[in-house]
Amino acid sequence: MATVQEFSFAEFVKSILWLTFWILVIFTLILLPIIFIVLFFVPAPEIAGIEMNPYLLLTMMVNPQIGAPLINLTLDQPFFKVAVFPGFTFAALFATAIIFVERKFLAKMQIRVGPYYAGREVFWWARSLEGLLQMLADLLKLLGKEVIIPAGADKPIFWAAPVVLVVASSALIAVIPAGPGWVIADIDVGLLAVFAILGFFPLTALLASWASNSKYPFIGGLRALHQMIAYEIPLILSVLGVVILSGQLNLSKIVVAQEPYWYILLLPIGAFVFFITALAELERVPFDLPEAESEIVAGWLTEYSGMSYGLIQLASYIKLYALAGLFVTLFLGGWMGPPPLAFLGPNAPSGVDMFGVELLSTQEAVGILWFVVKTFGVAVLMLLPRGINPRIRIDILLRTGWAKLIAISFINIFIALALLYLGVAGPAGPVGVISP
Amino acid sequence: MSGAGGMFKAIESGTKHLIVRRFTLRYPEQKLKFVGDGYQYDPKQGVGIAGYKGRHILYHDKCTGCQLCAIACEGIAEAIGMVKIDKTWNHNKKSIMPQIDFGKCVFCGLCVDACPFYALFMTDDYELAAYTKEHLIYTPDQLAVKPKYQGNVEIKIDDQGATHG
Amino acid sequence: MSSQGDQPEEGSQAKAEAKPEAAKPEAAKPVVQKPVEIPALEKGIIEKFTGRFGDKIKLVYAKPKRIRFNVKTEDVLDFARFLHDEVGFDQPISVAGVDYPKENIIEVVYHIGCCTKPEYTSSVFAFGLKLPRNDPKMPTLIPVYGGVEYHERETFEMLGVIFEGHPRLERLLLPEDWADIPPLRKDFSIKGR
Amino acid sequence: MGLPPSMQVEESEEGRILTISVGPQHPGSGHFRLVVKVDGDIIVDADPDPGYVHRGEEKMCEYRNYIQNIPHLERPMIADSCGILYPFCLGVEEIANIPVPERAKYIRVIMAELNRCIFELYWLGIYGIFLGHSTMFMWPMGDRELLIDLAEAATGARVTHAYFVPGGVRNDLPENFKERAFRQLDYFKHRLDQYKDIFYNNPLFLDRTKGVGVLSAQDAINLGVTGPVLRASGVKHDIRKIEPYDVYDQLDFEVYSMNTGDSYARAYVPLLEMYESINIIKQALEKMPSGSVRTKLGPNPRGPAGESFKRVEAGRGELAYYLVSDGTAKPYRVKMSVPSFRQIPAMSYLLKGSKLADMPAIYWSLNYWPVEADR
Repeated sequence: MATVQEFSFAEFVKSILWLTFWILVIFTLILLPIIFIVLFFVPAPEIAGIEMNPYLLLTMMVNPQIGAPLINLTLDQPFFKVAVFPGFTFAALFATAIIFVERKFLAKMQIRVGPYYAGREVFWWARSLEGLLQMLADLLKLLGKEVIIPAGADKPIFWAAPVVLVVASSALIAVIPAGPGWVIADIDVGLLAVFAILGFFPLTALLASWASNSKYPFIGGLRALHQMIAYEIPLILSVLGVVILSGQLNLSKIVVAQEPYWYILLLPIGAFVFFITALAELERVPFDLPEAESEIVAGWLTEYSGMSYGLIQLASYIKLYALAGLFVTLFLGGWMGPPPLAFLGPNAPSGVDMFGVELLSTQEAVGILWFVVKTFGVAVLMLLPRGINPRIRIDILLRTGWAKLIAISFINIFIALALLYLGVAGPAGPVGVISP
Repeated sequence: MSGAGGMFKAIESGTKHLIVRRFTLRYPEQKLKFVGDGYQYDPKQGVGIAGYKGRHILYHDKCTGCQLCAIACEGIAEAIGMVKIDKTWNHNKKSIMPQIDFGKCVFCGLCVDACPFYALFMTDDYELAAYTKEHLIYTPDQLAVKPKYQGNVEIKIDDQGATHG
Repeated sequence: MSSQGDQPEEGSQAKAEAKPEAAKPEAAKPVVQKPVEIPALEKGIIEKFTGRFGDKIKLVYAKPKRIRFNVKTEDVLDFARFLHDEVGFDQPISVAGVDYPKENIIEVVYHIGCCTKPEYTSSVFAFGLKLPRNDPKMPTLIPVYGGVEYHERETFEMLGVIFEGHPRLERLLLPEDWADIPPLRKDFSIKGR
Repeated sequence: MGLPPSMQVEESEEGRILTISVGPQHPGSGHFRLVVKVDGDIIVDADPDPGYVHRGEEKMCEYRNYIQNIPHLERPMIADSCGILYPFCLGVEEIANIPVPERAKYIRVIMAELNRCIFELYWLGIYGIFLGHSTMFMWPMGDRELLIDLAEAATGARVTHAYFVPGGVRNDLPENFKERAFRQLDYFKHRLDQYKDIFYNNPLFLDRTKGVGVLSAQDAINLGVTGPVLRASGVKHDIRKIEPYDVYDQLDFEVYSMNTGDSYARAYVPLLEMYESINIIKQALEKMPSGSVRTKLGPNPRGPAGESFKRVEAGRGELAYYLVSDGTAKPYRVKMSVPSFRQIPAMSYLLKGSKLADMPAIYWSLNYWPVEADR
């Protein structure tokens, strides 16, 4: 009979203290000397007229005024935009928030509680926000799980697929402007880039499913392929109306082109088709056939476990954020407030200042706020069908995609063309507004 | 588009339930109230008295060690065994009393039906989790303790929906 | 229940006494009572069968809404066809096998209900076959009642009755590595009892 | 690209057929295996393989006396534990000639109908999640609590009640049961109305179930299916009506049937039956006389040698027990004819030729419970 080793709290604490001790010893005896030797030979960089050195960094912690220009400078760095805002970190945090909201929202709709205990005892002020730390708990759980690779799996592809998915979905964020000037890659073919990147997902899903060397993933992968290809065409066609009206592929300029009227007012059908196809692209209910658990277990995710599964989920939620952001950019006027608020002008709240250094201008701050709020709203709308719809069947899905949605999106294109030729709206702006 | 109406109704129904009160029982903070004081049996009448079928309670001053509960359990769960006890009672010459293994018990209550001396009843206590199997075996002394179970909620129904407590 | 301790011996004795009753004299007993209490509906059904099959079948009992005949193995297909087509009992409910080691027979009892004829829907018609215990063989009734396929497979597995002509007479409920006698026979006993 | 290595081995000669083992470790199967062969998305063959939870209930019955058989006989179907015990008690009463007090008959009907609702809700919840409708999983599971609460108040256990005994029921209903039941059943009826909006009239649900897995009345009878499946095919066959047991003949209720015989009908008939069950429970609570609820018996009831065949209408359909007694205190043979086992032939019959995506919609609409079928 196997004896279970008794858990001793004293041993546990002792091991942690022992570990801390060794880390401190290594840091002071090895790492600190190395840093100082390097600093001795390498001259400190000079940024914004201030010579950078470790002492300055330390004093910054006490007196942030010293570091304010530095922070301002950092905000302009491309690396900050890629890594923090509006890049990966922001997207990941947004995705986490979306997951939490989804769970609570769905629970409310289903007359239950949802995440409840995690975080309830930690923050006494967060009693009403039960389950606040649930996402952290889930992350820790996924990190602690073993990643099982099935025998006979194609290991390189199997490992690479989650990473590729995260990279591809993060790449989507690059072209989406989160505020005036707040875009990682302000390129003139932004919309084309979005569709180029979206083309990665079905291929990656198929590769992941094929590499799993199992039957359910394979069927799921084929379903994902069918579905995403069938829905990519209406997705592109629905956006065509926007391109016709704005005459742009650059997403920032598309936002600017929506100055008086958001395109959802001019092209409601296009917005509808885009919303539906975005749901299908995201494999969300009612289009979650590739993950239909009652037929094919978990579809192409079946063999993934632990953090590789976590990465796929993260990728899918980042993609949700990206597509919601794209919807906002294309149809809801991006960072612009609703038309009435745009006239507030000087009464609008001031920007984000830090000890006299303006980090964000008023326009930027309000733009970012509006973008986040709108994106969040669209994301919640995308979560809503999960509570009220069953899963659709593959043949109905394909028929809807190929026959109905494409036809509707053609109607949308004709509406856009009509608006263009009637002069109601167009690259030159609406009638009566003199274009610069 | 005949489906649009149905879809609209479904969305309406779903959003309507965002304001319906939540039905979940928050278990360790809320506990259900039960009817009566546990399942009991009246051998004279031959019928039971409604109540929750939880852990048993054994009245030492009534148990005669007749083994009827153990025999009743024989074909069901074989959870009841008769063990020696230290004390001697006048009415229990053999000084044996039932010991119940709650790892095996199915809580059917037929042992209560078998007891002709009002000695073995059931109580409201259902929180019997233990770390080892041995802890699930309740000796006659443990069975004699009356559990301190306090249910505090029951289903309430109003216009806002049903809820616990 | 206090006599539970010595139940096994008592039970086996009682079984030994009761066995002959259960199978044969019981069949004779209701015949005596029959003229007294058979309702008209059941009587009509019985007359249909006695008119058609005569002495080949034997009435076991006829309670209200329950009739049972015993049929010989060679007549069973004809009997079932007659029951299905002419009388109208069309819904198979159950196929049960009962083992009588003392008599050296295995009884297979079919219970057939009726869905379509309103006058018979409340009745259940049963017919039994007595098969030799060492070689229990009978023709399958799938051609008549399609629904008995899995019931017969179960009976095959649990009692070892071979249904000739059955398309898939193979393992159904028991584990794939079952290597014992069919478990519902009386000489198979549960471990420890 | 070709198929991954593991799949190439299992390809058949046609080179198109893929064999999928749905179960026993599959979220959409239960303790049960369905060997499905697909050609593309079309199922060409479906072979049900029950037996993963076979525990020999029939053999166990032969070793226990009639009372001791009660707790283990309800284990195969704990979602409907009164329903599966009901015919056993009726059969023992016939064999041992035990009278049942009138009040006990009413209580039995109430509990059987409560259990029918509890079962149908459980089934409906799983049907919802099988079609990917998570709200339809949570709502019935939550509303089931309203009825489990009633059952618990009456019997003292949430699912495995062990409440019916030969000669009546174990104990009388608690004092304020009637008011409580009326209050909760009214709310439950209100909840059932909500299901229609979000699930039964949802166009996506209609797309998935209408015209899927059509079983004609003739096939349904010939395959021997029973219960809601049979009634969905247009055969009004309900044991409560055609062969009333206990006090069903004194209650006024309707038997619902639909003519289409597709998955939608099979899902809709249980909903109508739940409405009818509420009606029956309310009637029975009103009409219930006072008096004793259990005939006092010795510990080992026994009857003369003989046999009985008793059937009731459980949630899944006609549930029958064939009891053979040899005069001792233990049954000589107990044959359970369970509805789930009788639905198996329909399963492969309906799945052949349908789409893989229709598998959950058909499979679960058949009301098949692996544990009950295996016994």
